[in-house]
Amino acid sequence: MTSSVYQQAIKELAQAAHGSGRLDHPDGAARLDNPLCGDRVDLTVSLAGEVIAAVAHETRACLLCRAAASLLGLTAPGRSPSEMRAATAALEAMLNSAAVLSPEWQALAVFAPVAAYPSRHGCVLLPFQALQAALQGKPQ
Amino acid sequence: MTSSVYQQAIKELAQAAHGSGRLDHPDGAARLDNPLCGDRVDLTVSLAGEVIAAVAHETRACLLCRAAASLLGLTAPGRSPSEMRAATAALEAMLNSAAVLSPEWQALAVFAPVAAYPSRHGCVLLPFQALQAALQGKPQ
Amino acid sequence: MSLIEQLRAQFPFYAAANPCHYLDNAATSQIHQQALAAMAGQEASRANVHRSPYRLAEASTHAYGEARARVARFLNAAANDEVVFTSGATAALNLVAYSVGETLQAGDEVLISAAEHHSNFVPWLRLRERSGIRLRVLPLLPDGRIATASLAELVTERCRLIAITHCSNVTGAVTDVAAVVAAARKVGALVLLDGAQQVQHGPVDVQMLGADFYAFSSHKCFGPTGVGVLWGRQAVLERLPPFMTGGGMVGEVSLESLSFAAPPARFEAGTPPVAQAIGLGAAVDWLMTLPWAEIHQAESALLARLLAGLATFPAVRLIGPADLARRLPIVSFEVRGIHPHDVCQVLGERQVALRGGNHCAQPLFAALNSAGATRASLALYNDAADVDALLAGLEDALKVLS
Amino acid sequence: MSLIEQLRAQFPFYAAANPCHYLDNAATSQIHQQALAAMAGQEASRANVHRSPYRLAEASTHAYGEARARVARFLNAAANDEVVFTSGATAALNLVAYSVGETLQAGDEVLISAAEHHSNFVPWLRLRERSGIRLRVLPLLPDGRIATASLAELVTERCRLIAITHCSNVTGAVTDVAAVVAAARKVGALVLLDGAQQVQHGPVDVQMLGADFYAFSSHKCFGPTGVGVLWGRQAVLERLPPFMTGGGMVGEVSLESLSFAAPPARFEAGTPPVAQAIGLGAAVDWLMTLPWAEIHQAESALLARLLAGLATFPAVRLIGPADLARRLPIVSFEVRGIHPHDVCQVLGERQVALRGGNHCAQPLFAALNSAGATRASLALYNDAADVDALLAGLEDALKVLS
Ligand SMILES: Cc1ncc(COP(=O)(O)O)c(C=O)c1O
Ligand SMILES: Cc1ncc(COP(=O)(O)O)c(C=O)c1O
Repeated sequence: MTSSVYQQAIKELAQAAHGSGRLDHPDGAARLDNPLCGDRVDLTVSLAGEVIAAVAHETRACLLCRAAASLLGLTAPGRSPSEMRAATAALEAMLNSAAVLSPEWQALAVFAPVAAYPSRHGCVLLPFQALQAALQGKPQ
Repeated sequence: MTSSVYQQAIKELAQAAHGSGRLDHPDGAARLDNPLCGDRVDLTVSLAGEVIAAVAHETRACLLCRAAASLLGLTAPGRSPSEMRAATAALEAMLNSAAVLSPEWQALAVFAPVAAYPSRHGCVLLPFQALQAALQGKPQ
Repeated sequence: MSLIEQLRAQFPFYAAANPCHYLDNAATSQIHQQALAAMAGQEASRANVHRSPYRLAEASTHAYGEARARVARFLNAAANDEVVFTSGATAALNLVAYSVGETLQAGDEVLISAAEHHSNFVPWLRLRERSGIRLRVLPLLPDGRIATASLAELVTERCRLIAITHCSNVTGAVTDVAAVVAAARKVGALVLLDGAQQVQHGPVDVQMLGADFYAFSSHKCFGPTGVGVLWGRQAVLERLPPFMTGGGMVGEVSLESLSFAAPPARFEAGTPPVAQAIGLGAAVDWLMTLPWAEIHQAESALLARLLAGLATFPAVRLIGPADLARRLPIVSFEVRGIHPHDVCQVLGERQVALRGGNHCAQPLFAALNSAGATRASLALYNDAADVDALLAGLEDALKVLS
Repeated sequence: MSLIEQLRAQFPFYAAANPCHYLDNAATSQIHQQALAAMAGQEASRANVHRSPYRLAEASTHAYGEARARVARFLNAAANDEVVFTSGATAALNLVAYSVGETLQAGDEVLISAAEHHSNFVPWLRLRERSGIRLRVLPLLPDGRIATASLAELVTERCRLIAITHCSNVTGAVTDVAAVVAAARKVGALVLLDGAQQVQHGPVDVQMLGADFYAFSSHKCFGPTGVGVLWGRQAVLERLPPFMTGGGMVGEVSLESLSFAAPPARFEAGTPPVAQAIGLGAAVDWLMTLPWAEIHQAESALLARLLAGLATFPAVRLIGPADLARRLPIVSFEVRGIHPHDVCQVLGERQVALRGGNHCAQPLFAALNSAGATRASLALYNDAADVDALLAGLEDALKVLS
């Protein structure tokens, strides 16, 4: 009854659904689909000066994607867009080439077991990519 | 310096080019191409009652095709369209399934070695098929 | 040896160390050893097809023609030349959409169903964009079967073609082809059957079916990837323009004049998938030797075992007809509150190979108001242990994921 | 072992009993053992590509992606996603004709040459029928080379695409691509190169060539049949509509809305030729390890031997450039008074594999006022004995056939 991927921390993240919802007056918004699996993230973001003030997402997706969206909802507020770009890159590198995470992004380590399943990489990355899309053209 | 296919009889037939030319007032005519190899037969035929009075062909083709056209030019006059249809069928059967020729059509036996080369069957058959096409719709 | 053991012994997949419980046969089947050997043997010493009088080229041409003859027998085609080799079912369906499409006028109608795979849906959407045809869609019954009762209403005088699946890749429902063909005949419409899912479960008889076109893929019926078939009635093929063009399918070519070879060459531009077609020929040849009554009985028994097992899970909802008649062993289901990919992931970790999502059938899921499903698809080499592993794994998945 | 012996040891063809003198490489090459093994290995235990989280499916998806990366390296593409797998060069060329064709208006111009293979000629004739484009044709010099001097005159402001062969399959002449690309750039036209004959003679560098599209077939560069490649510049691919449609290449699908995935998926509808692409990946991987300078020297020496030998026959007329520069070892010739098929037949009986006819290049033969030719095409595993067998056989043929 164990799974290498669905560890307690991931399940709790998904369940908590940090940041779920929709901002009323966002500075940026994006809808990203994963056409092959039907996952969808609707993301809104607001900025306060140089940093992300708030993130909200409506995620209709698998558990991995929901956990990733929740982690994003937990960690993005207070960070700058470029920090979040770095986080996305770190996540991608960990999945694709088992790169080691910097101490700052240890929270992403819960997704390390997903590296063995390339077909699921997109599930984890989708919310982070949605944030990038929503920030497109915004001050960095 | 031998060839299983190009025996003396075939070369002589091709050289003789029996029936080469074009009839001035044919009862039927057909042009048949073999698009894959560029062989072409232009055939004209005239009838006298129930039998073929004359056949003429312009053949721009390989030696096998020219030999076959020549044999046709030699044998068709005086036969009925249905006899020539039987000859065509006999030729096809000999090539495709090594069927034995009836005594009447022993002349076709010069082409028996071609059976081993399916890619050349069309060369031998083309003049006979051109005759069939030229006779299309004529009294049998 | 039992029948299943005999069958497994013929599949390289089962000779590998630790084969998984392979239940993803609707996506692709495992390859039969004869098909693999025929393909590899052809490739090892080869020449192109089309005429050249040296031994290897004659042998390639002969083997390729023989493959065509075998497929013709498998489908009970009236003539070998009714068999067109394509690169797969999708290419075969696109061939019809482009070629028949070219003969249609704005306002002409094509009828499809809401159960179609994207490969028999999107080409018609695109044709509608190109040519202004009207696209009509047969609706579904609540259990996913195509509502053939609507044929009377939807097949109008303007209907030129009905393009419909022989069997759904999601629900396993087998279409009432006789009803479709009868409706088409009334208005002189052509019928194209998408047989991608059907051929894995035995030879079909296109003449008995009464259709005009039949499309399928080799890799779903134990042959190699890279090849498929469009069967077409000779009289129909003869009056259609080509789709792709190039070497091997022309008559005369110049800037001023262009003519095409007769079918099937007209529809096989360029070097065909020679070795793959020969592999497919070996696969269907083998399929024709099997005791199908016995296999169908075994498949039905397994299907019943799977459906009964799934019925014990209150969280599981079946997508597709529950009765065993007119249905193939393709079983899609939702698990309440759990995403199909998470189900597949947990099962995959337990060596049960399933597939989850919308299975290239978004219109079907929209019609059935479902966001996606997990699918198990059985083939002739599956056994009770495969089904039981799925059921046990599903129990685990519910625990892991809840 | 000599280089040729080392190379031959890697081809199953040369392990067979009595391999012939295989000089029909422009039609299809023999397969490399790695390509055959990679294809067979993939097929033996397989799953479909596209996401499913079980081990076999992950492995298939990975291997298919790796094949794409290998082809990208072979072509020095800027990104793996610039590589689209097709069923062959003909399908790749049709893809461009349909997809780019959809973006053209009546009166737009496409420039081709009189040296094109039917696969890069007929699709443009058909596009002209569909869309009213104007088709312009670069003429040939008497030795069969494309008259690039005419580019200045024929590339007008309305020119949208130049589709031209990288190397002729009849004359062996290599096109002056730099001149073509320069002319295209002046008016903003795209350039499509038909590399079907080129890739057999070593890796190419699409970035250095400066083209926008590059098409080739696996079976002509030591890979399996059933697969080919269209390389396209990413920025160009991204703004093109799809050609074939179906599973695996869509975004949203419904009667009301339709969107497509990004390239390369957009252009790979349906199940791709998975195992064949993996075989091709192995073939090009091997090609990238070879000592090309040495191989080109050997090929040139053999070509010189063949041309010198043919020059001793008064009845023989060469179709194609006589100098060795800018030319690949593909040699077509006429024999006065003797039909090419008769030449090929006699040589075939002597185990020399040639091809005769118009080689799917009717416009070229019309331009050169020839009714057809016999062709010998050399690859890296050919040796002097092959050439000498041809020359001896030709002497026999002249005796037998005169
Ligand atoms: C120059 C050229 N282009 C295109 C093709 C078509 O390749 P395929 O038949 O593999 O599709 C060929 C093959 O003969 C060729 O020589
Ligand atoms: C019903 C149906 N039609 C068509 C296809 C397309 O087949 P292929 O992907 O082999 O072209 C499939 C395959 O998934 C299918 O299930």
